[in-house]
Amino acid sequence: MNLFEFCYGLIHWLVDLVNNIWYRLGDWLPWWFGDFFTAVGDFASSHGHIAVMAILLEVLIIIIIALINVLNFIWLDRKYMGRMFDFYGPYYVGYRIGGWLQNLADGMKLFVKEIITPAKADRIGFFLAPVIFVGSSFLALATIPLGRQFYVGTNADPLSTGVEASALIAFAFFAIAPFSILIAGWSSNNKYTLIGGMRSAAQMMSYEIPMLLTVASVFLLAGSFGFMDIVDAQHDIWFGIPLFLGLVTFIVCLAAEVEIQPFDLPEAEAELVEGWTTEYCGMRFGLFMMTSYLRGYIGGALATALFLGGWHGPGFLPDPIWFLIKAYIVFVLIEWARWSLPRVRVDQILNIGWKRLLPMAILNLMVAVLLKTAGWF
Amino acid sequence: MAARGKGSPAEGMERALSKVDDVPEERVIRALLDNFPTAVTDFKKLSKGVVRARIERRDIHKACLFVRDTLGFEHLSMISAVEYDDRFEIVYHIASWSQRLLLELITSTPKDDPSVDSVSSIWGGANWQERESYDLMGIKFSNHPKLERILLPKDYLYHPLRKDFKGGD
Amino acid sequence: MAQKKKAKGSGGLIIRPMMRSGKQVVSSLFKGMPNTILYPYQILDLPPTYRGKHTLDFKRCIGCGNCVEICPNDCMWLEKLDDPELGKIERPGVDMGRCLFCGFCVEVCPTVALHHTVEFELADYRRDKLKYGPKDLRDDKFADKVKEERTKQRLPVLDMAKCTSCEKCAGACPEMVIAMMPVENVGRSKPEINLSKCTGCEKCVIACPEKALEMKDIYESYFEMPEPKFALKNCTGCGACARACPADAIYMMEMPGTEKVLKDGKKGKPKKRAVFVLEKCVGCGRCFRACKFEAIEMSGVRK
Amino acid sequence: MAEMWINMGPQHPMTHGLWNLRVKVDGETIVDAQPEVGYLHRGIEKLVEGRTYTQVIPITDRLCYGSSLTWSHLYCLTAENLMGVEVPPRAEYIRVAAIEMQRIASHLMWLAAYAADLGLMLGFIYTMRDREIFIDLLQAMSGSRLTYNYPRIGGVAHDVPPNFERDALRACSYMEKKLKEYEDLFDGSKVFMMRNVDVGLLKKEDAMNLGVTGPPLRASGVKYDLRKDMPYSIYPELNFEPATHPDGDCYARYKVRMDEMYTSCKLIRQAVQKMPKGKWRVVAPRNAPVGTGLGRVEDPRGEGVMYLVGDGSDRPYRLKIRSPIFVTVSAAPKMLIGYKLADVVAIMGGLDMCIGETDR
Repeated sequence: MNLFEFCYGLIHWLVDLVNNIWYRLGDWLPWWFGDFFTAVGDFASSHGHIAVMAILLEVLIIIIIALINVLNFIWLDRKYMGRMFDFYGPYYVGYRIGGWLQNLADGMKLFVKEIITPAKADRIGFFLAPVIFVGSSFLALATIPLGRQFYVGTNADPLSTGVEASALIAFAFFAIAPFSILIAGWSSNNKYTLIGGMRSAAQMMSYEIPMLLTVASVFLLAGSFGFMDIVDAQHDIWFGIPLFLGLVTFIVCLAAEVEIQPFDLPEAEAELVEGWTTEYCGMRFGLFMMTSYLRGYIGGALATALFLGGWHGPGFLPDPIWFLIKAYIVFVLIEWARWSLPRVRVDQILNIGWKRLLPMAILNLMVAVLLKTAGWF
Repeated sequence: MAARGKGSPAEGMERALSKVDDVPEERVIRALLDNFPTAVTDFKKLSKGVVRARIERRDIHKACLFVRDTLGFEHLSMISAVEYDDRFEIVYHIASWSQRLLLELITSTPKDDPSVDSVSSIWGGANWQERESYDLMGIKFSNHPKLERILLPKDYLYHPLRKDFKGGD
Repeated sequence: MAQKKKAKGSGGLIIRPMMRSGKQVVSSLFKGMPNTILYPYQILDLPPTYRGKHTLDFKRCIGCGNCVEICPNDCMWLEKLDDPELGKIERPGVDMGRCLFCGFCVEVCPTVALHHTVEFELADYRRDKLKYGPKDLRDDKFADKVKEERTKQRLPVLDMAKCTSCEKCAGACPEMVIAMMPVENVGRSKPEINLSKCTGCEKCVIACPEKALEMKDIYESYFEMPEPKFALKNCTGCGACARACPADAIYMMEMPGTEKVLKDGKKGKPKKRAVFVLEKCVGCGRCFRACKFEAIEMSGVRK
Repeated sequence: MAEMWINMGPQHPMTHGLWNLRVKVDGETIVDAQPEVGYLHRGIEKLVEGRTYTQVIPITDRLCYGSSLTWSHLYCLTAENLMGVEVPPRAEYIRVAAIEMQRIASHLMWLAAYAADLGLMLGFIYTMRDREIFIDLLQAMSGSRLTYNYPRIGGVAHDVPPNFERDALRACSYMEKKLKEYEDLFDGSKVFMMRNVDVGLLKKEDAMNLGVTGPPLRASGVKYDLRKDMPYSIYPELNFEPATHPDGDCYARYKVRMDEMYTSCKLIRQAVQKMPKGKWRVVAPRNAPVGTGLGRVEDPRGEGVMYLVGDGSDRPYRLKIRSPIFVTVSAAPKMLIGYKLADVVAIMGGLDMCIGETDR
């Protein structure tokens, strides 16, 4: 019983419920009106329509789970990583649940703030940047399966693997964001944001290739591009153990991809005021901030799916819970490094990318090739 | 060390030359005296390690160069401009780290033409201090690389530290 | 990148800083409370020397205005009040909006009436609400609770009105500290006590038949206050300075032999002149301002 | 990319105060730099001429609010030099203890701003938390947290609070323990070293010629500390070693300030233990004689000098203030040219800017 089946059944039951009232209404009305009602009823209960609505519901569920996790990430970050700063973290808002409502309060505040576009800003670019940034991040969500039965699937048979090359598509969507940062930086007509945008482009060049090489080594071992097969291949041993070097490189590249502290160049407070988000305010800025944490969640999910054996765990917990626990652990690890390290310079990040991460990624690929030829996987 | 009287300093020095040679302050005074006999008028040893000397306006550049190169005063600490009733006084505090000495070089200029040679070519640190004296007190430092206002807006007309400037209370 | 300078242990890349922050999370989460004081709910404990809102002890204060003089921001002013038990008095008020909280007024007060409390929540919605008049500052019991740093001595103080210059006190003083100084063309002499040498043995107070001498608490002052100098020839005996002096250190004494003969042959009242008891003077400059005939000069006091 | 002028200031997270650094940038590397000051000019030297000698003390507190005690002490030294006032020994010891605490607090505030500039918010929070210890001590002594108004001409305003010695020694040992922890956080982190080593090089000759003084000078290898070379107050009786570092890059400046915090802890211990009993204040004369007074003090940021001219009345005739940062900023282009835009933050942060004293 995978997610699609569940949604299909739900929608089917709902349509039937509505239809029997709908048809009786159709009979009661004059003839030419009644035919219209029956046609609509037949269409609603047709397999195609219910399947489409089921997929929409699936995506909705996945997004809601992601958003709740993002709120949890923000709260976890400010509350317990805040203890690293020796202070309480959010305390008064939502007093009994440890200040969890603080994030909602911040969101509400950003909702009511006015959205201003700078006078000489390039309107289209200024408007499109958040759209691309947020859109591409949410798209990447759809391809990541949270459990054997819990993925965005299109048919009910248990053996289906959802989107075919889901890992490839996920990384493709994941890598669109730096372009939107460039557009945002360029279009807000401000020297600081321009430099912020340029830096994000420069930063992308340095970590994109090592990241994809490590992912390639995982594809090599798993023998397929889909998340399902990768996670199934990790049934007996997680890829993180043989490819430990790959795991480390992947996490470092992830920090660079998601612009977390050591590689926080595009949004460097000290030099560039607020980096590329300087000119955005109101809910646009809220979207940017929320999406940067969402990308942290997606990064954590990718790392668990590729290296930490997805939803494989001792079993007394359902699959998605295991998946989320591992994602949280990866996120906490990145946040821990985030708060205890200063920012790196632009040329240094290029050096790290080319001189440190790339050799490690290639070494990791060789290890993968060795393991593959030795036939262990 | 008894402070020098107002009598002519030249003959006073010859009498007590040998005994006093090791005291660093005296060595500075004697060296200054030898090189600028006419220019150096009133000089005395204020306290341990601080020497005051008055010098003519036109000898300032030569004196500073001499003091920095031969006497080893590496650090120009401060340039201050003081407005008295009949004259402006520009006081250079020059320090020597190696000999632990501070030389207070004072030049005075007539009230109507407060201009002195700039020493920013000798010490780089003097550049901004001279601009500040020009800005606040109106002392013109000739052949200064960029003599313009530093603290006040560029188009400000007055020199606020002058006594006749009654801006605030 | 020339990383030649390998500081001790920076080779561990990012291990040591993360260990440090990790230890902090553990200690703040499980062991001790985190470092923050939840301000509105937990009270900050401030040391007694904290310079917060002022308080004024109406009984000690003599309304001399020294604090108004020394305030760098001119935020104090003297207000005339009508107090039930103290009668017509002048007491200072403070404009907290301009106040610098520098503490000079507390240090210069001759009778240690003004103090700083520990209260710092002075915010308000309107600027004139920040002007605290003397009544808002009044707190007569605060001054006794505070351990005053300035040394207090009980010293004899002369009341010229009662003194008949009988010189008994000069004789009774063991340290010969009291000198009888003749007062110009008043024909009498006045005892001047050198307070720095006086040991406060009270022998002169007992010896004085008219109780003109009286023991009072005198606080040591840190500021050298200006001294009034009296020019007799300008003085017209109007008594404005005697009325203005808060420490009543000025007495109007008749000068015998200066009576004018009136038309109907009777003798008019003799002219008066001011006599200064400089031990009581707190250097507030009010006599200098009150005198219209330049009979008193004080250096450095604004007219 | 074509060269373009970037205004890093006057309101900029890096500047810690109101000054403007115009930087000509070619891509990310800096080609030319032009610091502009004067945004916070309050005309203190003119203000002083309208007040009595005692009323000037709170103004000199507001010169450099980061280390206000050293400035009001410098003013009191200059006034005592002019008036020839003899300060009782207990007051001298209290002053030195207070100055060294102020030095540690000022260096900690510098470290906080420096760490926050480089992106390490953790450093900001730890240093500010440890600075509270010394701010509480100074608050117990003087009565306020930032502008203390504690020194007077002829001594100090109040005596030290009861069991001050115990608190001071406890604070020093706590500080030394914390300084070891900072070594993990800063020296131990490779990223911090990458941002600091070989950045903003200032050679020894340039530093001496351009009038740079204090930690940036000692970081370039010049062994010159005013407390040791031209000692004032009771520094001859305390033994300590000025901290120097051979090469003049940002790491050297950081290292010099950290070592100075160790020496300050040592100095506080000696001063507090050797503090004699007795008077802590002398009545200061109201009028100053005609003449000039000079005071030189080792401020946490450099060498502070004051030149006071008295004209016999009770108000100063002229007070000239030499601010160390005013001269060090003029040497900033020498350190900036050739480095990246992100280094401006590290280099300018290393100079511990305090705009209050620069603009007077």
